[in-house]
This record gives sequence, structure tokens and C-alpha cells, in this order.
Amino acid sequence: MSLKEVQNLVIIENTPLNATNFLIRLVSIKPLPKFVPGQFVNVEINNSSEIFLRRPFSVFEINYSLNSISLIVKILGRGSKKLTEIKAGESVNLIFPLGKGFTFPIPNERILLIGGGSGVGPMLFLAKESGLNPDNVHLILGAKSFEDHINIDDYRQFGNFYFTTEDGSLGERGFVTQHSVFQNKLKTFDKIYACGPDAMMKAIAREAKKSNIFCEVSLENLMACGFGVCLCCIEPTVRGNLCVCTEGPVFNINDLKWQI
Amino acid sequence: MSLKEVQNLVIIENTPLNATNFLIRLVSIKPLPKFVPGQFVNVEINNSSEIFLRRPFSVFEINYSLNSISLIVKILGRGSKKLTEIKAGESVNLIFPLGKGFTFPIPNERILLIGGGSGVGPMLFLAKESGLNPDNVHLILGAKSFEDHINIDDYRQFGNFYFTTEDGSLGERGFVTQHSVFQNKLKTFDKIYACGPDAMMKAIAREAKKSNIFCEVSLENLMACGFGVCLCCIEPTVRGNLCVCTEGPVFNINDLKWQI
Amino acid sequence: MADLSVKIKDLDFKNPVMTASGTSGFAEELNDFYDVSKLGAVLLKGITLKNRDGNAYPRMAETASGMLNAVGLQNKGVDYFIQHIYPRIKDYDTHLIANVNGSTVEEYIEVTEKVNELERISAIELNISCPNVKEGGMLFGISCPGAEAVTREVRRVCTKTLIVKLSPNVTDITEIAKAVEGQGADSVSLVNTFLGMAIDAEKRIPLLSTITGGLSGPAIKPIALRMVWQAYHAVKIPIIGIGGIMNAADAIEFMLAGAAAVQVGTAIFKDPFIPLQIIDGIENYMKRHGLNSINDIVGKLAL
Amino acid sequence: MADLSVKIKDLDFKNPVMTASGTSGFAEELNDFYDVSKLGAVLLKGITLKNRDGNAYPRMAETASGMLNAVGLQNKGVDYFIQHIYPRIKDYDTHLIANVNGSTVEEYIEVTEKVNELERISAIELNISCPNVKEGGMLFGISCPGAEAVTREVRRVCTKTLIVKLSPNVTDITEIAKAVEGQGADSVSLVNTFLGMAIDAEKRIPLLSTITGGLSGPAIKPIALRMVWQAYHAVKIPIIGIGGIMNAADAIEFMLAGAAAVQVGTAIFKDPFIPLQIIDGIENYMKRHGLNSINDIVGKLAL
Ligand SMILES: Cc1cc2nc3c(=O)[nH]c(=O)nc-3n(C[C@H](O)[C@H](O)[C@H](O)COP(=O)(O)OP(=O)(O)OC[C@H]3O[C@@H](n4cnc5c(N)ncnc54)[C@H](O)[C@@H]3O)c2cc1C
Ligand SMILES: Cc1cc2nc3c(=O)[nH]c(=O)nc-3n(C[C@H](O)[C@H](O)[C@H](O)COP(=O)(O)OP(=O)(O)OC[C@H]3O[C@@H](n4cnc5c(N)ncnc54)[C@H](O)[C@@H]3O)c2cc1C
Ligand SMILES: Cc1cc2nc3c(=O)[nH]c(=O)nc-3n(C[C@H](O)[C@H](O)[C@H](O)COP(=O)(O)O)c2cc1C
Ligand SMILES: Cc1cc2nc3c(=O)[nH]c(=O)nc-3n(C[C@H](O)[C@H](O)[C@H](O)COP(=O)(O)O)c2cc1C
Ligand code: FES
Ligand code: FES
Repeated sequence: MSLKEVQNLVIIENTPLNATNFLIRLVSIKPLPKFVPGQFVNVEINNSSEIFLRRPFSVFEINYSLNSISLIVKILGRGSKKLTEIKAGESVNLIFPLGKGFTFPIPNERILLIGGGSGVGPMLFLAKESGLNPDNVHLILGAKSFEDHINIDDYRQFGNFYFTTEDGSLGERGFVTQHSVFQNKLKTFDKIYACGPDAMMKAIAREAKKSNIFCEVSLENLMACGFGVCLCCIEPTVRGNLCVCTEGPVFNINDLKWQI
Repeated sequence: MSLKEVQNLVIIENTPLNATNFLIRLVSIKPLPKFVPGQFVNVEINNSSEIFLRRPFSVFEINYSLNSISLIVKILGRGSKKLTEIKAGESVNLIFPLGKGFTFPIPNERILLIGGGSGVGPMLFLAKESGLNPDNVHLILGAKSFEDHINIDDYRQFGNFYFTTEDGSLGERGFVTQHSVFQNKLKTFDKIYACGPDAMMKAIAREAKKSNIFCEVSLENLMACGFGVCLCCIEPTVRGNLCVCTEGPVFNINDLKWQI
Repeated sequence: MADLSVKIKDLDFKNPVMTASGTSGFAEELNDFYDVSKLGAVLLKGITLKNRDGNAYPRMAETASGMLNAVGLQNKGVDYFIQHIYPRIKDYDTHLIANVNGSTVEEYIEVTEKVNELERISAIELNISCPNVKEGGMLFGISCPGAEAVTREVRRVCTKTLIVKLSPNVTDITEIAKAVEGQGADSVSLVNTFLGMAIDAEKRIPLLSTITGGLSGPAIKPIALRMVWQAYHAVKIPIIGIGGIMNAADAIEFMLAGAAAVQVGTAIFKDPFIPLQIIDGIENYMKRHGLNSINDIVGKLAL
Repeated sequence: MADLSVKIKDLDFKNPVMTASGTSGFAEELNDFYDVSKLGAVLLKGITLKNRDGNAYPRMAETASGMLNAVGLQNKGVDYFIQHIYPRIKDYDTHLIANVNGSTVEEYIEVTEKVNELERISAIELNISCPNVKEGGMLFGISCPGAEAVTREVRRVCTKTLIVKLSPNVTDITEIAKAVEGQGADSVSLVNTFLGMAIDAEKRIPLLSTITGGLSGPAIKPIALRMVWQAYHAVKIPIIGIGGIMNAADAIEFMLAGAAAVQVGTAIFKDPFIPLQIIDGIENYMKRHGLNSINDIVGKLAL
């Protein structure tokens, strides 16, 4: 049995979620393998002389009965832009499942999930799959402004949501680490999970470390292959330079050599 | 005033004409310059890492009131294939007008136009623009089989049409040079014009030379630029190596160094 | 049925399609996708005497039809390989070839001597062409005396088939090919990556931590093909062609130019199945052209 | 407003964007599209002492993000140029630079002496790097003694600014750059094309009549950029960067790496307006980054 697959999937939805992110939903003709939140797919973006390599995206949602995978894609450069322009009905080649996901919480733990930008995707996925009582699941989602936040109504049942915006247009004003929950209740959590921009994750890691709370973050290093053969995506860790694509993208902050 | 233009045109039609050729019609938002039959455009075919250079195509039809240019495109390789897949509504970048066209006949001359494959296009264009009494315009169009011929009903008014097919399914069986008009009446023509595969043009040139009849052919050498700066498209002539894109694509056979 | 087997020195390969060093890990990663025994050979990730952390991140940059890498031979050293990796991979039913590296001739020798002992390693590919290390590597591969010295010394101790991997960053590839042939190389593989560079114009910084890195992918194919063709006319030992091979047509072009076998590198990042597709494509080509053996292709460019 | 002017030796250029030799004819062809006086300079098609028919057809092949050419310096000779072409183009209000070629040092000298007399030719670009001719050309450019000899002799007679155009087909570009600087070159332009090859796998023939040809276009950019960066740290004379420049970002990358000016070649085949778009793009970049002069870009890569 092959552990990893290279497959053409058909895009069935490619719609803007907000000012900066798109939701892309793809279906496979075959049953999908199990995905752990934090795992990713590597997407071939064809039809351009400028895009040579694949682009990695975390899985946001899996529907095992429809065999569908959803991604939240933020337009950053040429590849992500092209991807958001592909029309429903066209097919795209994906490699999956890739990487190691988040460590699941154990029953009755209180967890804090923090997502920024497209990093919100894996946090929602984790909230849904955590298996915890929703009372124990808390999410802080951060963005620049209210129009950069995505609609999470379908996820309210899985946890308690808090928002921050830099302009104060939704939730509390400031960064996720300035949110009152983060500021005042951090120590009430057993585990913190984060996915988002580098600076955000470092700020979170700093506080988690101070308070000595278990904390996992998802990294977005540049990748050439995505499945462990090129050694381009490395991150310095206590176990040496590790490949983010196979040993990550999720790392415990205690393993990272971040200067925080 | 610029003599040559680089312009985005919008494809308004891209339809199969027969088993091997497509009709592509493009419109400009600006008035088009005058085109002489035999002149060509150089088409940028984007969205592929495999196609780096433009591809040249002869003009088949110009509608000066609609500002439209039509091309007949035969699928030969990656570029022509991609081009026939572009949907109406999308825009394509063209450089034009390029090259020198056919020498117009003088009033009352009898002319024979011979076209094969996508070479039929410039021949129909020339028949239409010749300015001669249709009785004096004769066209032999050749193809493998009847389904490789295009519908020329709109052009019947401009001349007398003869067909050949290799399998005898339309007109006379055999190559254009085996057609009875070519075999028996060649000497009744003042000028012969030809556009089509190399072998066809060489066969025609051989007979035209023997009979000492004026004969122009349109060449399809590989081009990098199409407007005279790269010197890649050369053809050996009595005046030395000449650029097909600026001194041709139409050449008088007496100027060519063909071993025929 | 077309016979795809090829022979290099005393080794019989099922087919002429190998995966290149540094682009196919230690074979295990590809085995997660398909049975690697279908491949002609797997060139293992470059190994050195001691642990190497490799270069700092970022290590790669995308370029037009290619990429730059600056991995810098990250690996845990030959002893770790022998103890922890070799036992896991030794039963793959394909040729496993060790890519041997060093900062000094002595290091190359030491690694070779250790690899000699590994029964299931079929051959050694001597990498004298890595552009991403400060010492050794490409420095040996860009001069005849350097290439000669390391080949001669390693040949003395090497008990296996010895392939020397050449750098394309030279004025005359034939000189280097002849130099290593003269010192007893059984085969040459070419090319390794071209020294290149990429810059972020907006940030005004290099895209690689090392400023320069190695260029691979289809961009380099025309130059690599030319070098294989030149080398084919300069040496008698078999040539393994490498550089931007993405499909069967590319592989066949290298073989027509003189390569007895090919290695697929960067293409694997696009799709790990490409090496298998190339094997099928070559078989199909042979059928279409009525060719019975790979020898009917190698060097058979009509001039 | 941003000042785009640059100075090379005693010549003032309106802007740092030139069109490369062999890709912009004799300026007339581009003038059919737009007023060439907007360009920093036009490098004219390579000229030789006598008429050259160039190589046989086919002379070009498309490759991944690039192309091979084997034109072989087709031109009608310097006398024809002086009598028939120069009079037509001499009034273009931009720098016209002659690309001078020869099979022997004497031929280079003779052509230079004739070009000396042409008032409106601002500079000579000594092409010691053409890979598409059997004699002379690249053979001079790939060894220090060769490059030195032709530069020294031409410098003796050349009364104009002397730019020497370098071949990238060398192990160490800095050696060659230093060699020609040492012999009095006022500037070096690099790179010319890389020797490459393309094959039609189905027909089993080379795609070029000459088998090998010169590779240009975005495929070579990373290597060209690296060479410009290396040369910048090796010589003091201004460098003109060439190789796969398709847009303003590419041009700026070359300038950050050390090029005082750039030449646009193959991109012209895609779109003859690209050089003008690059000029606009550089101006725009300077505004966005608050830069006043091109000197604020040249060599300003942050390491
Ligand atoms: C494991 C993993 C999971 C990811 N999940 C998601 C996701 O769910 N949603 C999402 O929108 N994005 C995700 N990303 C990031 C995504 O892969 C990049 O945004 C994308 O590859 C950018 O491609 P591009 O062609 O648009 O940008 P390019 O045109 O290649 O680059 C544009 C600019 O962005 C920089 N850049 C590109 N990629 C990265 C990166 N990974 N990190 C830092 N800088 C970069 C480049 O250096 C350049 O300056 C993930 C990345 C990884 C490694
Ligand atoms: C002045 C001129 C006018 C033309 N007019 C027309 C036209 O009206 N309609 C039309 O269908 N085609 C025309 N052509 C030919 C057309 O340009 C080519 O068919 C096209 O460029 C092929 O591109 P491709 O990417 O499909 O083929 P590629 O994938 O580039 O090549 C496929 C195969 O065809 C060969 N090939 C490609 N182009 C040519 C060529 N020009 N001559 C010989 N062999 C070639 C290649 O070597 C290769 O073996 C014209 C060419 C010229 C120079
Ligand atoms: C990420 C990466 C790592 C590489 N590591 C090695 C290596 O360890 N040893 C080696 O000999 N070549 C190494 N190479 C070079 C390849 O084996 C190959 O020679 C080169 O990439 C050209 O082939 P390609 O264009 O098919 O990739 C590496 C190449 C890449 C892209
Ligand atoms: C078709 C063609 C013809 C060329 N002719 C010449 C020439 O006559 N003299 C010369 O110095 N360089 C010549 N060159 C090289 C270019 O000037 C330039 O150095 C090279 O193409 C790299 O730049 P690019 O990638 O922007 O094209 C030629 C290049 C091409 C593609
Ligand atoms: S991206 Fe290749 S090893 Fe991680
Ligand atoms: S195609 Fe460039 S000169 Fe004709």
C-alpha cells in the first residue's frame, strides 16, 4: 500500500472568503486517507512559465463522505494567485497526505487555538476534530480588519471564539497576544496550538514558554519537494536541522531554536 | 507613426474547420493596418512553461470594418495546440503586420493559386483581393481526404475551384501537381502562387520553372522574432541568406536556391 | 518486448532510469509512493565522513524552469548511515549507489572504505561537483589536477564500481572527463548543478542564505545535453546523463547524445512518479521505433 | 524625479537599459515599433571584416524558458555596414554601439579601425564570446591569454570606449574579467550565450544545423546573475549585465548584483516593447524605494 499519493482532484469550489483568502474545495474520485489537522497537501499549479515547483497548503477541512479536501489560500505571490484563478471543474494535481499534524489533546484538557490569516484553517480543523467538550476549546482568531476574518458560524459548535483586529473593527483591538483571554487566562490552558504568520507564532511561543505551557506551532518554510527528499525546508531544532515537510510542519516550541 | 504594432486582440471565434485546422478570429479595438495576402502575424501563446517564443501564422481574412483578423491554424505541436484551446473572450497578444505579401497580379492576367493544409488561407485571401475577373482566378486546393478540406462556399464568387485528395474522396485523387488543371493547363497561367507544405511547393516550383511561369511561394521557416532582428529564419537565395520574416515569407521561386 | 537493461562496468541495471542524488533521499521516501525496485537505481543522498548540518535556511529559490538549492550536503555522516539507514533500505531490489563527498581527499577515502563494506551498495558515485560547500566539493571537480587526485586516491581503495560525478561549471568538460577516465573511473555522471544566484529585488537581498547555489531543472537541459554529447566523444567509459530530465523524450535525447543511462533529479519534486513514467515512455519509444535494446539508442544521434 | 542616467567611461547614457547585440538588428527594426531614442543604447548586430553568410538553417530551437541560436554572425561585413547601414541609422538619438568580431586578432583590429572613423558610434563591444563560429569568437573568450591578446591589440587602436563581452562558458569568470580589465577594457558586458544543444528525439537529429548553439533567455538568468556578482567583486570597471532579463525586476536584480547597466536580448523576441517597459519599471522602483540615482541600486545587494 502506498502511504502517499499523487492524484488529480477536481476543483468544485474556488470562492473568496474575505479580502485576502480563498476557499478552494477539491474532490477525489477515490476515498481519501485520514488527515490529522496540521497536515498539508502539495499543489501543482500549471499553465505558467513562472511557476516551476508545487505550493504547499494546509488542509482546512476534509469531508470523508464526499472525498473532498478544502484549503484556505491566501494570495501571496504568483502561485497562490494563479491557484485562486482556477475555475471550478478544472483539475489540479495534489500530493498528500504530507507532514505530521498537531498532537491531539487528551480528554478534559483545555486548549487554546490561535490562528492568523490562512492559519485559521488548521485551527478550525483541529477544533472540529479535537474530541473535546466545546467548553474546553477556545480559539483566538486574529486579522488586520473585520473584512479579513472569515465566517466561522459553522464552527461555533466546536468551541468558544474570540477575535482580534488591528483596527478594532471586530473583537478586541490589537494582536492575538494582546487579547484579554491570552493576557489573563493563558495559564488556564493545558495546550496551545498556533498557526499563522511567523511574528505571531513567535510572540505566542514566548508567552507559552514563560508560562511553561505545551505549545505547538505550524511552520511555513519554503519547500521544493514536500515529502522529504530535498532537505530544503529545514528548521534548526534541538535534534539538529529537521525537515519541516516530514518532521513538521507542526513543532513543539521546546524543540525549536527560536530566539524569543 | 509606428509601422508595426504589438497589440492584445480578443478571440471572438475559435472553431474547428475540419479534422486538422481551426479558424481563429480576433478583433482589435483599433483600426487595423492594411494587410497584403501572404503577410503574417506573430502570436504569443501564454500559460505554458513549454512555449517560450511566439508562433507565426499567415493572415487568412481581414475585416476592416470589424477590425478582425482570421487565421487558419493547423495543430502541429504544443503551441498550435494551445492556441486552438484558447476560448472566445480571452485575449492574445499579436505582432503585425509582418513580412511581405504576394505580388498582386496585373489586370487581365490568369492566375493559379495552389494551397495545401493551412496554406489554403492565404490563397483564399489572395483570390478575394486579386482584383481580377473571377474567370481568371483558378484555385487548386489539396488535402489528404475530404474531411481535411475546409468549406470555401463564401469564396466561390472569387474564382474557379478544384480539389484534390490523396484518397480520392473529394475532387481528383492525388497531389495538387497531379490535378488535370495543373497537368494540362499550367501554361495558360501568367502567375502561379502557392502556399502549403514544403514538398508541395517544391513540386509546384519545379513545374513552374520548367514552364518558365512566374511563381511565388510562401515559406514557413522557424522564426524566433518575426520582425527581422534575430536572423534565425533565413533562406538561401540568389541574394544570399535572406530573412523569411522580412524579405519573405513570399519568395519568387527564381530567387530561391532550391535543388529541384 | 523491448529490453531496457543496461550494463555499466559489471553491473546490470533493469533499465537506464536512475534517481539523482539529493533528490531522492535514501529511497525510503520514494518507496512511500511506489515500489522503488522498479527503478534502474537510486543514487542516495550525499554522505560525508562526519555529520554536516548543511547551510542555513533559506536553501532554495524557484527560477525560470528550474530552481536553485543550497542544501550543502546535510547528512548525519557515514557511520550513522551504516548503522541506521542502510539496514532499513538494503533489501530494496534495485541498485543502491552511494554518493560520496569530502572536504579533503582523505575524507573521500575514509567514506569510500566504509562504504566498501556494505554489500548492498552497488557502486560509489564520487561527488566532486557540489557547489554548495565551502571546502572540497566542486573545487576538486573544476580542475584536472583536482579531479585526477581525488579519483586516483579513491580508485585505489574503492572495491566497487566507481562513477565520478562531474561539475558543469568548467570551460571544457572533456578535459575533466578524460582526466578521471585516466585515473580509473568506471563511468562518469554529468551534470551536477550550475552555480547560480537569485535576488529579491524588493528586499534587495539574496534569496539563498549562501548567496549562490546550484541551478537544476529543465533550464539547464540544453547545456547538460551538450556536455554529455561532448563527453561521449571524449571518453570510452559509459556516461550517465543528468540535467533537467522531465520526461521520456528528455531521457531519450540524453541517450541519443551518448548517455548509457540517465538520472532524474528535480523532476521528482514536481512528481515522484516521473522516473516510472520515463521508464514506460522509453519502452514505448523503443516499440514505436522498432528498437530492441538500449544500445540502439545510446549515441545514435544522426548527424 | 528619479534620475536614470548612468555613465560608463566618458559616455552618458539616458538610462541603463540597452538592447543586446544580435537581438535588435541595426536599430531600424525596433524603430518600426517605437522611437529607439528612448533606449539607453542599442548594441548593433555583430559585424565582421568580410561578408559572412552565417550558419545553415535551422538556426534556432526553443528550450525550457529559453532558446538556442546558431546564427553564426551573419552580416555583410564592415564596409557594407559603413556604406549602407550606418548612414540610415546615424541620426538616432541614442548611443549606437558596434559589436566587433573576428576570426583572428588582425580582423578584430581592422574592423575596429574602420569603426573608429564613424563619429556616431559611441563605443565598441568586443565580442570574444560568440559560440557559433568555428574560428575566433568564443575561443578568444574562454582563456585568459586569448582574452588578453585580443583586448590588448584592439585597445591599442581603439579610439572609442571599449567594452569587452565575456563568455559564460568558463570555469572562472573573474579571471577573464580581470584579464581584460588589465589590458585596458573600459567595461565588461556579460554574459553572451551558453553553449547548448537540442535534439529531436523522434527524428533522432540535432535541432540545429551546427549541432550546438548558444542558449539565451530566462533559463540562464541565475547563472548570468551569479557571474555579474562575481565580476563586480573582481574588477573596478563598470559591468553591463546580460542574460535572460525579461522585466524590470530582473534588470534591478542585475544592478543590485553590480551591473551599472543592462542589456535586453531574447526578451525582445517576445515583445519588442520590453526594453521600454523595463525603463518605466526601474523609474517606478526608484520612486517606490525613494532612490534618486541608479548608483543607489548598483551593487547595493544587502548581504
Ligand atoms: C506546510 C505549509 C502549509 C501552508 N499552508 C498554507 C495555507 O493553508 N494557506 C496559505 O495561504 N498558505 C499556506 N502556506 C504558505 C504557502 O505555501 C505560500 O503562501 C505559497 O507557497 C506562496 O506561493 P506563491 O507562488 O504565491 O508566492 P511566491 O510568488 O513564490 O512568493 C511571493 C513572496 O512570498 C515569499 N514566500 C513564498 N512562500 C513563502 C513561505 N512559505 N514562507 C515565507 N515566505 C514565502 C517569497 O519569498 C516571495 O517573497 C503553507 C506553507 C507551508 C510550508
Ligand atoms: C510565415 C509563416 C506563416 C505561417 N502560417 C501558418 C498558418 O497560417 N497556419 C498554420 O497552421 N501554420 C502556419 N505556419 C506554421 C506555424 O507557425 C507552425 O505550425 C507553428 O509555429 C508550430 O508551432 P507548435 O508549437 O505547434 O509546434 P512545435 O511544438 O514547436 O513543433 C512541433 C514540430 O513541428 C516542427 N515545426 C514547428 N514549426 C515549424 C515550421 N514553421 N516549419 C517546419 N516545421 C516546424 C518542429 O520542429 C517540431 O518537430 C506559418 C509559419 C510561418 C513561418
Ligand atoms: C535539492 C538538491 C540536492 C542535491 N544534492 C546532491 C547531492 O547530495 N549529491 C550530488 O551529487 N548531487 C546533488 N544534487 C544534484 C542532482 O543530483 C543533479 O545532479 C542536478 O540536480 C541536476 O539534475 P536535475 O536537473 O535533474 O535536477 C542535488 C540537487 C538538488 C536540486
Ligand atoms: C539570435 C541571437 C543572436 C545573437 N547575436 C549576437 C551577436 O551578434 N553578438 C553578440 O555579442 N551577441 C549576440 N547574441 C547574444 C546576446 O547579445 C546576449 O548576450 C545573449 O542572448 C544573452 O542575453 P538574453 O538572455 O537577454 O538574450 C545573440 C543572441 C541571440 C539570441
Ligand atoms: S521540502 Fe523537500 S525535504 Fe522538505
Ligand atoms: S525570425 Fe528573427 S529575423 Fe526572421
